[in-house]
Amino acid sequence: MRISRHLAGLMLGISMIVGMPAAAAELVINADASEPSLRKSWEGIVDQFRKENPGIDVKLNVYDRESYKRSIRNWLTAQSPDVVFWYAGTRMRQFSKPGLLEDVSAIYTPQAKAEFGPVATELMSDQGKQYGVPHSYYQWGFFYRKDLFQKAGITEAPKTWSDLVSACEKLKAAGIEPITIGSKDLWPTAGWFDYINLRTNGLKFHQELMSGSVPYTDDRVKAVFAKWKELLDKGCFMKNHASMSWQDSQAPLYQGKAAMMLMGNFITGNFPANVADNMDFFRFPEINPGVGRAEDAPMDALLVPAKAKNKEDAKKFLAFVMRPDVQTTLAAGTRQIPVNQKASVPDDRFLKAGQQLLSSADGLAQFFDRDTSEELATVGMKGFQEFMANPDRLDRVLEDLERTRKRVYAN
Amino acid sequence: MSSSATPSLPVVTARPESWWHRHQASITPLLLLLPALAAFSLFVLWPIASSLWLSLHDWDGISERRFIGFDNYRELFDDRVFWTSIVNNIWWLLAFMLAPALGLAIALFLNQSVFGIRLVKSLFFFPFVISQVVVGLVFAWFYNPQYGLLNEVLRAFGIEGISPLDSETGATFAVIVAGLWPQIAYCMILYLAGLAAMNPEVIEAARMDGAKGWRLFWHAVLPQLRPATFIAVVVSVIGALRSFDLVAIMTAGGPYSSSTVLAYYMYEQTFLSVRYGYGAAVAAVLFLIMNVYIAFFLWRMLRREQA
Amino acid sequence: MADVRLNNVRKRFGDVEIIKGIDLAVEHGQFCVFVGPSGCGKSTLLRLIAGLEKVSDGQVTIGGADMTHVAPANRGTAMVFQSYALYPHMTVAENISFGLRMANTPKAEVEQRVKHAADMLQLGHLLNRKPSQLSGGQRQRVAIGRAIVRNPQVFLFDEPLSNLDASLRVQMRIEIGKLHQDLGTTMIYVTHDQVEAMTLADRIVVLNAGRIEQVGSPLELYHRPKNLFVARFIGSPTMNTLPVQRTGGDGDGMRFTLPGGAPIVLPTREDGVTLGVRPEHLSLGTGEDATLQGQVRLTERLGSETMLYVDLGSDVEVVVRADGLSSVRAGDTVPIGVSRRSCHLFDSQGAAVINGALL
Amino acid sequence: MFPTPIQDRSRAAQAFYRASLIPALVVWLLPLVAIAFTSIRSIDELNQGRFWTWPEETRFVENYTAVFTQSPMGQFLVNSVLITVPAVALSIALSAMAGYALAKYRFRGSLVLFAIFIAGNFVPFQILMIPVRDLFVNVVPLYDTILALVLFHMAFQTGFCTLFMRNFIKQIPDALIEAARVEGVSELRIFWHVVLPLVRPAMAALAVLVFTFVWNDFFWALVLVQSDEVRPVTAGLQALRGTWTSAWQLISAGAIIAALPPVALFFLMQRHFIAGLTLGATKG
Repeated sequence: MRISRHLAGLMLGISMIVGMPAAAAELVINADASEPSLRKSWEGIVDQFRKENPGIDVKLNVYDRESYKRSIRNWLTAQSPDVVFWYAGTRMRQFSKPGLLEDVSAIYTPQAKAEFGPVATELMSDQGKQYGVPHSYYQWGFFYRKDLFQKAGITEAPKTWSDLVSACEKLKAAGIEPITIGSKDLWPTAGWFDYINLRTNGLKFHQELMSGSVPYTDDRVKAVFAKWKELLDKGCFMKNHASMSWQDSQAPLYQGKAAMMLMGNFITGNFPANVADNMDFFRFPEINPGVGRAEDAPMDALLVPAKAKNKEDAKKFLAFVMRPDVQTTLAAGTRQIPVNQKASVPDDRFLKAGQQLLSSADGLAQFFDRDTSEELATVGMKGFQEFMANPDRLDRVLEDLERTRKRVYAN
Repeated sequence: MSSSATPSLPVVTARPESWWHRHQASITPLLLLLPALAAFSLFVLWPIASSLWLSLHDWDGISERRFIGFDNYRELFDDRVFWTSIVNNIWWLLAFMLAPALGLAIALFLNQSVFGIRLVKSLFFFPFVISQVVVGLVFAWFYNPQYGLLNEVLRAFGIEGISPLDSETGATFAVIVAGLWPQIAYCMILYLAGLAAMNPEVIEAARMDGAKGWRLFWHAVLPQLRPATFIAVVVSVIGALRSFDLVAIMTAGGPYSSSTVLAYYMYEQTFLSVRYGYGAAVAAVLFLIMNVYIAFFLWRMLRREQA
Repeated sequence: MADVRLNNVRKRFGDVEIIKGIDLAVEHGQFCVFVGPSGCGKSTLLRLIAGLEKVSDGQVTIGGADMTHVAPANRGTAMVFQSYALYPHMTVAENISFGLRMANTPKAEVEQRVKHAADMLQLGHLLNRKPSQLSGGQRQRVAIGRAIVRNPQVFLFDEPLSNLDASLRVQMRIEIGKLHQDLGTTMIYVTHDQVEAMTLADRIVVLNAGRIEQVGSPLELYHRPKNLFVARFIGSPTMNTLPVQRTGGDGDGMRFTLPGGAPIVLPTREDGVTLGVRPEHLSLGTGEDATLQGQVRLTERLGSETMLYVDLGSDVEVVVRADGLSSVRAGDTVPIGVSRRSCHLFDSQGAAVINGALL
Repeated sequence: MFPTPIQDRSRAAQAFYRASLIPALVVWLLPLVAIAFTSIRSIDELNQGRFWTWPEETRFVENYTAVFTQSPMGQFLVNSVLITVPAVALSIALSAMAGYALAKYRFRGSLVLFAIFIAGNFVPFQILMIPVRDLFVNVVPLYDTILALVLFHMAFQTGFCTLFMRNFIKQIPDALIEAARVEGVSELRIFWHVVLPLVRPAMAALAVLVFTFVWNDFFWALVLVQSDEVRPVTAGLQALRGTWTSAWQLISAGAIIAALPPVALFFLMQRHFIAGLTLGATKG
């Protein structure tokens, strides 16, 4: 392989000529915000940072979410930028544990900790140290068509599981698909699992399950699927969901063919003008009154790779993003809820509802595919999809999950 | 040839030779091969070896690689999705064997000389030229239960709401059909070339012997098309085993991995489940399967070379 | 002065030995032709001289200099290929001058040499054409022109006429002969056509299975073949060979029995098993030394002569060259006269015992 | 020659044959026809679920301009060109050299080398994915650059191109090369002045063919790059599908735009293209 090494050397030379970022004062930020509105907001934030720090040459690279996920490991182990966008909680700790992240505890002043509150601070912490800054989060819940609910004779948004079931029955009777879902991307199914589990078994059990310390064959897990099956048996979900992406699955909602959808708040940006006024939000109904109310609220964060070249300016940027005024601006642009509690929530009824929902919650989960290992998440979400199509295969699905759990969390 | 006197010109004489002069005939081929070989070694040969080695490891892309011997392969053996991929790859292979047959049928249909036939032929070839991304897009749309043409047509027969990409039994075949479309076009072109290069005397002789229709086709035409058939089968096998684009675009292996193939499953294991070693093991299996065909092709080529 | 000498030259391709130890001297100015059946190694031998193949063993000298390991270009040779080897993308002039241009020869000299060659070969009006616009004969001339411009010490021709039709072949054969006369250069010429060999050569080398069977002038080979192979190879139609049996001594010679039982006395004391006699040396009618009897199976009337295929019985057939107006017809039984002056005798190994007394 | 020329058939058969060509073509290309129609439909028509009828009003200009103004499609196209053209040129250059060496020089291992190129060309390229990506991330830091795709395609296509060039050069008479050798032309000059001019048609055929291979690549575009600034049109289009959820008129127009360059090239260079593709399909 001597030849190939020579060629590699040659190409290294070429690549240097072509030009890789090298200048010391440059701050490279890799972001997973390619949706136009997100991109625009972040570009605005970066511009503002540039103005405040004229000495720093900021470079913002924007990638789409899926390819970003494929690359994050590369960036943490080689070709590291100075700041990466990522997720809070388990997904962050996955990288802080092997020492791939820079400890940024220094920018967590007592004041900052107070502004962010214990929940957010804890999500950014690993063994008492902070490894990043959260910039925003959003709530999950039902987005529904008021007009269709009315048409089906549903006067009030469902508060309990039985309300939901009866709403489903009424909608079906009125010739309306009760719930739309697109499971081609798999993760929309996980929202259902998360919520039924949170409402049935509570946050603590959910976290134990996510961290691999409870077997998936546990009866409490089976109870979740039993609830889920009630809706399936009644035909509450759109058919053909396996061939629809989550984007595709919105269409029936806007066309007036389907009445509701369990989704993150980011969907509100897609509401077409002609139906926006008819859209509304309600939180996932109560199932087991005994358990506290926890919500799925995926939190996005900025981290500094341990191999970053310009950690100084990176931390400066993180501190900048922590500021209430910056988080306010950001939230307005991205239509998300700022994490800094001193920042103001954009004037948007869904976000206001979201903030109210989350601030009064007994706890937050990050979402199935962020709370557990990637491998388990992949197997699990495929399993949920399979279960939705064939509820009778539940045992096999759970066996697969359990086998994976055993391997992943073996050591 | 005039017999004019030869003007005196310097005579070519033996010159002393430099080292380069004496050895250029043996060095030149090496020199010419070097760039291609270097590029090929770096980006093809070494990665194959590296992948095979990686398949004996457990690696998540960040922590240390852990050597685990054949554990990945042992796990594959118990992996339902892996077997689904194998079965689906076999379906792809079998179905793709239709491509040479259908390609030949279309080639025969178009092998006439009427006005504009050249344009028709090249239009028939279109599906092969366009990207699989576009093909996948078009077919995903074709199958769409709400507004796809398939359902428009079926509705005319009173069948409603068929959604092939949703169904664990139908998805693979729906994707295969999309894959066949360009593949048939490819085979068609191969056969059109084969038909054009046919020795007309053999056909004439067969006609003189009274062969007609099927018998003529079977005994005089098909044997002459053997080279085209060989290539058509080889490219179809490769196309079937490499199939990734359409699966990724149309179903992403779903629903619940029922339409996945080895090529896609390795991608999924690597990037979604972040199991590099396991993904490499899936790729290695695909590589081993493909090696059967590569060996067959090489054997045939080299035999021809020796003849 | 450029003579070509081969000392024990061998060539192996893998395990197969194609040239099995050849010693040969081609003197300066000689026109030497290699003939032999296909696969005998004659083209390989030529390519060894040109340097296109490397000898496995032995030595090649040209003009006294050892060329065994010298590159083809530096041996002072020029080669005309069977396929002409013209570059389809170059004009005639470019083809002819290619080698010179690649050697950075001054432009004026290139032009002069091309003009000279073109004049010699009457190609002047074709210089700007591409090979595809030329006839076969013209292409052949261009190929020769390419050799001429290099002013070589030795010309090598590899079956140069085999791609031409019959009448052109005769014409070009004559032109090549004239070229040799004009230039006086050493030429080595490979062919499987014995007419070319006979008409062009000063010396013919008969090759068989990688070995030289015989070297000599055309008439020598014709009249004094050293063995059955050469005897059969040279001459058309081929020499008649008849099995004979020695029956005893007779004065200075030996008595042999011909097919049919007729005796003939040949001037030798040695044994032989095959009698060779060329068709033109057999005559219809009773012979002075012996007479054969046979039935005419087939007549080939060529106008100037008639070939009679005569069955002597017991699976022996001879060809007799008779007069063009001969009245003999198939089915006739005819006597055939044999003169011992024209008889060759070969022993059981095929080596010639006697070669008659014509030359 | 086969089947029986239609001209020898009855008038009715001829008419039927001619008449059947167009419907056959339409059915065969139906998906493409539909996508072309959709690309000029108005969004209203699509919202009414009219996908398969004749478009009522054509929005050709609007839709196609929208593709370029509302998405980085223009950038994707430029990227595709920047990736494809050098990759094609380089792989053809490398393979012409290698093909010549393998076809016209006898040396030990030449057949083995040839076999390696052929085998490499058939390898399921998924097996290369992790190491090649790793190489561009860790060894030669070119991940997410156009150069990474250029280099990889260059190397990978070299396998197929070498197979092709070697077989083509093999058909060139040895005498043409030997004649030059006897005339003292150096080996490299023989390659340049004799061999290259003779293989020009093969290179043209190969260029067109490899152009479509590289242009249409999706897998490596997914694996080796991710920014819009370097993404080729295939991966770009797939990414846009997420953004343009039900804007089928835009997706269709994008698809048409992505398909256009190879289709145009195919039409312009049809003879070469088919010659390249069918190499070996007519003899052997």
